[in-house]
Amino acid sequence: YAHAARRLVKIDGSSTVFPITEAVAEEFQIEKRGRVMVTVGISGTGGGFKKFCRGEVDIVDASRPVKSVEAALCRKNGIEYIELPVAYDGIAVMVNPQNNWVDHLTVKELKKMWEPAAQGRITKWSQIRRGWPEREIHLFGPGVDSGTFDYFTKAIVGKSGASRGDFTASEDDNVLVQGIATDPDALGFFGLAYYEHNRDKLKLVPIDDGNDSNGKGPILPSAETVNKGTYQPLSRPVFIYVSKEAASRPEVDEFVSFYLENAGTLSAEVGYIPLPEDIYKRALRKFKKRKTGSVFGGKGAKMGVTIHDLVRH
Amino acid sequence: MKSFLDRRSRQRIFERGIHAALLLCASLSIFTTIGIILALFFETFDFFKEVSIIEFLTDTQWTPLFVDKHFGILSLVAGTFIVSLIAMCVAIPLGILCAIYLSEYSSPRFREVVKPILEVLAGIPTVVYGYFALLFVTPLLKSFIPGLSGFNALSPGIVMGIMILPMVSSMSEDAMHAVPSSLREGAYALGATRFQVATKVVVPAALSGIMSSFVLAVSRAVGETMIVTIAAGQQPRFSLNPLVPIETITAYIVQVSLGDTPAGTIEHKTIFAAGMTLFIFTLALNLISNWLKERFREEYR
Amino acid sequence: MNRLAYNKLVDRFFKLAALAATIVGLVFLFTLVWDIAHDGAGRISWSFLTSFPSRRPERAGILSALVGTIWIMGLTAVFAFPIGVGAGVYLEEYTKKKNLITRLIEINIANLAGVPSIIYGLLGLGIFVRALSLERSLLTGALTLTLLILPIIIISTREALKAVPFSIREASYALGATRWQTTYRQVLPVALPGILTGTILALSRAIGETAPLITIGALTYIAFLPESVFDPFTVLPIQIFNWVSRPQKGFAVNAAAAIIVLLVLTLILNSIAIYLRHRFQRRIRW
Amino acid sequence: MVDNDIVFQISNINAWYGEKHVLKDISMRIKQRKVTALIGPSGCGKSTFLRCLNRMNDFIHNFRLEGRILYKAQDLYSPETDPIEVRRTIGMVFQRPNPFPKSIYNNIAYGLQIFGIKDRAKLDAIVEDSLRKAALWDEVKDNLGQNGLALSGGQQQRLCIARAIAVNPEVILFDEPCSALDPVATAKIEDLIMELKNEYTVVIVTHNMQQAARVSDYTGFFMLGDLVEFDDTKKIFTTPANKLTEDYITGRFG
Amino acid sequence: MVDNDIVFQISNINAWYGEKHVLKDISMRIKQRKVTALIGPSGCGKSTFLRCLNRMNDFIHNFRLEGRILYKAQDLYSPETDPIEVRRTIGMVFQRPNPFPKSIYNNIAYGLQIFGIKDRAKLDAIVEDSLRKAALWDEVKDNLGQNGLALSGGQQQRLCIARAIAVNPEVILFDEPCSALDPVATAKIEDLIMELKNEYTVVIVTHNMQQAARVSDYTGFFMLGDLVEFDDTKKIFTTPANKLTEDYITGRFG
Ligand SMILES: Nc1ncnc2c1ncn2[C@@H]1O[C@H](COP(=O)(O)OP(=O)(O)OP(=O)(O)O)[C@@H](O)[C@H]1O
Ligand SMILES: Nc1ncnc2c1ncn2[C@@H]1O[C@H](COP(=O)(O)OP(=O)(O)OP(=O)(O)O)[C@@H](O)[C@H]1O
Ligand SMILES: [Mg+2]
Ligand SMILES: [Mg+2]
Repeated sequence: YAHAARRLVKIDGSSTVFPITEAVAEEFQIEKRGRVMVTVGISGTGGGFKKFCRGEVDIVDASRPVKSVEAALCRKNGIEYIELPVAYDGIAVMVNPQNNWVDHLTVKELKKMWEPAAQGRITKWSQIRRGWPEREIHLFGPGVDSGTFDYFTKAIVGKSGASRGDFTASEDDNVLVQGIATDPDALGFFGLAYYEHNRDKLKLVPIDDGNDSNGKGPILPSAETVNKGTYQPLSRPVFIYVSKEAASRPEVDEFVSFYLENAGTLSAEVGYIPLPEDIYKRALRKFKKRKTGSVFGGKGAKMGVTIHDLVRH
Repeated sequence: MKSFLDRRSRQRIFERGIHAALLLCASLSIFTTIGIILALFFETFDFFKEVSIIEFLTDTQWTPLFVDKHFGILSLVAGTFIVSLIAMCVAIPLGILCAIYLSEYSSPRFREVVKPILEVLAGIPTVVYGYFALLFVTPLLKSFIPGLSGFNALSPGIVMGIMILPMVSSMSEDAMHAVPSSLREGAYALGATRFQVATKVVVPAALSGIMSSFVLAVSRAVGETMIVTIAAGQQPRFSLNPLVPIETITAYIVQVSLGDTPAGTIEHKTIFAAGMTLFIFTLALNLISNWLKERFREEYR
Repeated sequence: MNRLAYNKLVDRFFKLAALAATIVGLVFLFTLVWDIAHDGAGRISWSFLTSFPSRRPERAGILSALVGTIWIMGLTAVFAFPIGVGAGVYLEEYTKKKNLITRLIEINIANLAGVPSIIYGLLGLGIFVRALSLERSLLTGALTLTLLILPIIIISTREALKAVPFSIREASYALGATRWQTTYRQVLPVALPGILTGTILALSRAIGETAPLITIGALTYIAFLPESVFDPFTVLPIQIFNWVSRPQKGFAVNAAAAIIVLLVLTLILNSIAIYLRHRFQRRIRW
Repeated sequence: MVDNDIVFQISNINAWYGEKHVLKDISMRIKQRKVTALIGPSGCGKSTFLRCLNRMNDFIHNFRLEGRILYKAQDLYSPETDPIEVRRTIGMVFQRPNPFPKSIYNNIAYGLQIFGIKDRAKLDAIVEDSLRKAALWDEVKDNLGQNGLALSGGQQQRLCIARAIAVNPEVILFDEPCSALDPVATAKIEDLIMELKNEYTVVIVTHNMQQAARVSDYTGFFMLGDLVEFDDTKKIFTTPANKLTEDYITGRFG
Repeated sequence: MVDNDIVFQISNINAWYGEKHVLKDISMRIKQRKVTALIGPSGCGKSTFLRCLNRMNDFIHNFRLEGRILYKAQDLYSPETDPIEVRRTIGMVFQRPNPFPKSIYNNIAYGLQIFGIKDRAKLDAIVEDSLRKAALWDEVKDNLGQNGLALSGGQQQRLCIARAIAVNPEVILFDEPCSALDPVATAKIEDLIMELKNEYTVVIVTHNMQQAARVSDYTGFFMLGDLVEFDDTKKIFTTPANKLTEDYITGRFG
């Protein structure tokens, strides 16, 4: 290729992970003083893996673990990958600030309003919990093709993609913020970072998963509750997948090491929840050993995988 | 005595070369079409191995990304239809009026200034229109249409109509401008008002150009992506109610293009089937318009 | 009321309606521009134009997107102009006799002009990115946009050529000129302003296109400048799209500022077109 | 002092296109039920003058007129005067035949329809009558649905005359009506003009002097925006008072 | 059997536009260094015939020709004949003056440049010479850089003649060269044509019979695609052999 002379690290994938990778890339290029260039694309986790498994990019940003079709494609093309967690993404459930009846929600209640059977039947707040007003409920969620949606349905309803269809979906979370901020009957969910920057327009809802072993009662998402594992089940790790072959190039190796060394501070800066410090260290070791494969066995979003499982090697 | 025998063989070869090069340029358009069909065909073909074409064309739900999958393109078609319809309801009357004003009423100075300003409307990135629809027009509409959802077909439809207005007005104005002034004079000399000249003489004579502008505008509306992606919500719905969220074919393609769906799965192939539908849609539109144009022209030579 | 007064009333009313329609368009434009300028004008500065994107809104700039846009426009113009003009010339000057092939090409071009831009994105992805493995380079982007605007250029070239009186061609042929000499030396120079106007308007449409570039996958963080046509790129609409979907408010302001820059670019292109059209209309007095 | 025979009383008019002074202080009286011809070299302002008479110049944005034109004691350019009404009363036929791209029938019916006449029988009657007066009826009566543009040039011009007659004007202005026609067609139009003067006042611009000599009662000779001479046609063509007129006329025939 | 005086030997040509038969079995001989005029009512095929003589009809896609036209013993329509060369040798001047939208100088130099003449001095000489022959030099010599379209109609037409002369043709075809001009300009062009015959063979189409009578040596009268009569101009205008010719000519003057 014509740009072989320029040392280039190519990354593509999820828009959720994009801000973290972008921050890392920015700092990395400053440190390298322009000797290495990094490109970060957004074509979704699925699109990212598609390119990754064709060998078109070195690293893929993934808001969910690799799926079996993708794993198969990679195998077919002889691409081996190293799975590295980089941060937590808390999923926040939000209502309009004028909403004065919702103090918290249980996972059961969330399921009641989101499951496929709710479509066309659960249309009023009063159907969720007795005593809530007789008003229509308007639901907002991320695009049904997003990792956030995938994870939410799996965590709440039990099966990824299992959801009612009559809610307002958008790829663009700012659009959702706008929707919820202007509609007193709205309820929606999306990445915590969007709440952080729109605190005045939104009201955050604490979630009770009904399991007292990881924190009693309703829990608000925060760095602490997510990291301690008490904000359950709506927090999920996000990943990068590095091609083993690309990792042999010094610039990729350096970049990934830099990533894992700085992901803690940078992910917090852009509104995500950093992993515990030792996890990053172990991830780095895993990378240095070039341990390939996925601990999820190609099943996609999976509950109950502890953070320590992720970096086993 | 001069001879006409061929003394220019070098020039001849040059001429042939030019001819071939030009032919190549022209036939590139054919290759483009073939390319489009090929780019869409294989995955569409795979798609229809798994989903029956009957379901595709008759089911009224479109939920390929949910657990309970339905592949009824009609919901997306309905969304595309309603938004385009609203856009055309805005763009055609306004565009024609605007064109008539510029071509028949206004001073040349006014036209020279206003026409290009309107054309700038067409050059604004559609992303900008999308946010304008969402953040400005929808709240505005909400204040007098209480039942309006935050995302709906109406607001992006209107904004899209405004966006394609210059296309209609500019091309129609060009067509009207090209109508020989002798025709206008003929009518004025009979005591016709400008209105009568415009509607009974100029518009009919320019009809074929005006129709072309409509067709291009409709195609643009049908194919417009970012405005609807941002402001129409993403709820495929088999309904022609403009007040509720809908999804168009294009918005769906962007959604999956940017989404998490793995390539090679049936969910991913839907975008090619949807793209093919869109392509056939616009093709049909153009063929119909071609036919209309042949039929309704008042040729003035 | 007599008929004459009635006619005049209708005329007056219609004039008002038509003027109102024109004004609606203008008001809308001004609202939009005012809205954006209100948000973004304060952000525009030299450093905004000369900085790379950043996670910190106040530090971020549009350098790579601006340069990318200029590259893409330049390349697209370089590809689309000769091909478009060539095709237009072929159809208008070389095929007076309509045969099946030229009919087919004509219908096909009219049709392509109406094909949604996102379909071109899928085409570019299939052909340039995959089949020709040009990756997500400037070349891919420019070629995709070239295919997108070719029909517009061809159509406006043909219109411009049609407007050249046949008598000019006759005069040239009668002197013993060949077809190409006639076309190149007499017809094209006269039609050139019209052709350029069409090309520029097509380019100013391409400049705002987002969907096809998203589809070919150009949505990218890039903090360096391309050095060759094989380098990756980003463009303003994509940078704008990226920024508006970020949570921080600062990015919304950045987006507005970037929109202003994009509008200025469009405006410059349009002004050139207007200038050309103006000169063109003034000069022709056959 | 109003002479009943005088249709147009033109007093000291000056006209400009932008900065260009194209009619210079022209005064003239045009008589009722006569044919008045205007001759002169190309660009001398004949058409401009003619178009002043029915306010067709209103549509040229940089056109400016000074002076007064009375039509039967009514000031054509006073603010109370309705230009639509003026153009209806004073019809016009142009240099190149300009039928609408409609059927022959609709070409003629158009002028009536815009004034609200919808009664089919009435329309039919007027269409036939106008076509007869324009000496076209026999040639087209079986083909009234045919497109006006499908006629030959001479037929088109007669169609345009029929169209002008149909709205029942009082004056008909002709701006070089034959210059796009062949001699046979020209002869027919000339015959027609000579017949029209029984009912209408006719003003005709031509640069064919023979034509002026053949059809008109009065002739005006324009040159460079000046009305050089205006008099009986016979006098102009036999004993012109002005040297310029004589030169022009003899130059043509010599 | 080849007469050295004969430039065109036209034998039994028939021509069609699509299905329309517009030239019917026409034979004619055109003499060198003479002016041959073609007259006839509009649409009779004069222009079509003229354009057959230098293959300008090649550009009309539904045009078809049968029969033979020899130019100095060489078949104009044989496959070996190069139409470009034909049109260079047989120049043409059209009804409406059609100068290129370029300077006067370039209007004339164009025909030379396309044949590779680049030498500035040579170009200058030919430009001046052609303009002189076209009687335009004195009027434009100080303004050769001016746009050709800025000239008056008559000047434009002389420019077109100069342009045709510049490439040194043997024949010049005129298709109603004066019909868009005023009498003064017409007279100039007519003078010019009469001078040109000293060096060139001239064929002129006109529907102005006076013009034919004034300028030509031979006249052909066309009607509905037939060549009704072809003879000495004097004879045609005094004692036409054919009744049709007589009617046409007298009808015009009567
Ligand atoms: N719309 C216009 N704008 C500017 N100048 C004009 C316009 N129309 C005519 N002129 C100029 O005004 C002068 C008079 O024009 P007019 O058409 O009245 O002449 P004419 O006598 O009718 O000539 P012709 O016999 O060629 O028709 C000419 O010099 C002409 O160039
Ligand atoms: N391109 C064409 N296609 C079809 N028919 C044509 C074409 N050109 C001319 N004709 C027809 O051929 C016939 C002869 O036309 P031509 O132009 O030779 O006549 P003309 O004698 O030159 O007439 P005029 O005096 O009006 O110029 C006419 O009936 C005309 O309508
Ligand atoms: Mg005139
Ligand atoms: Mg002719």
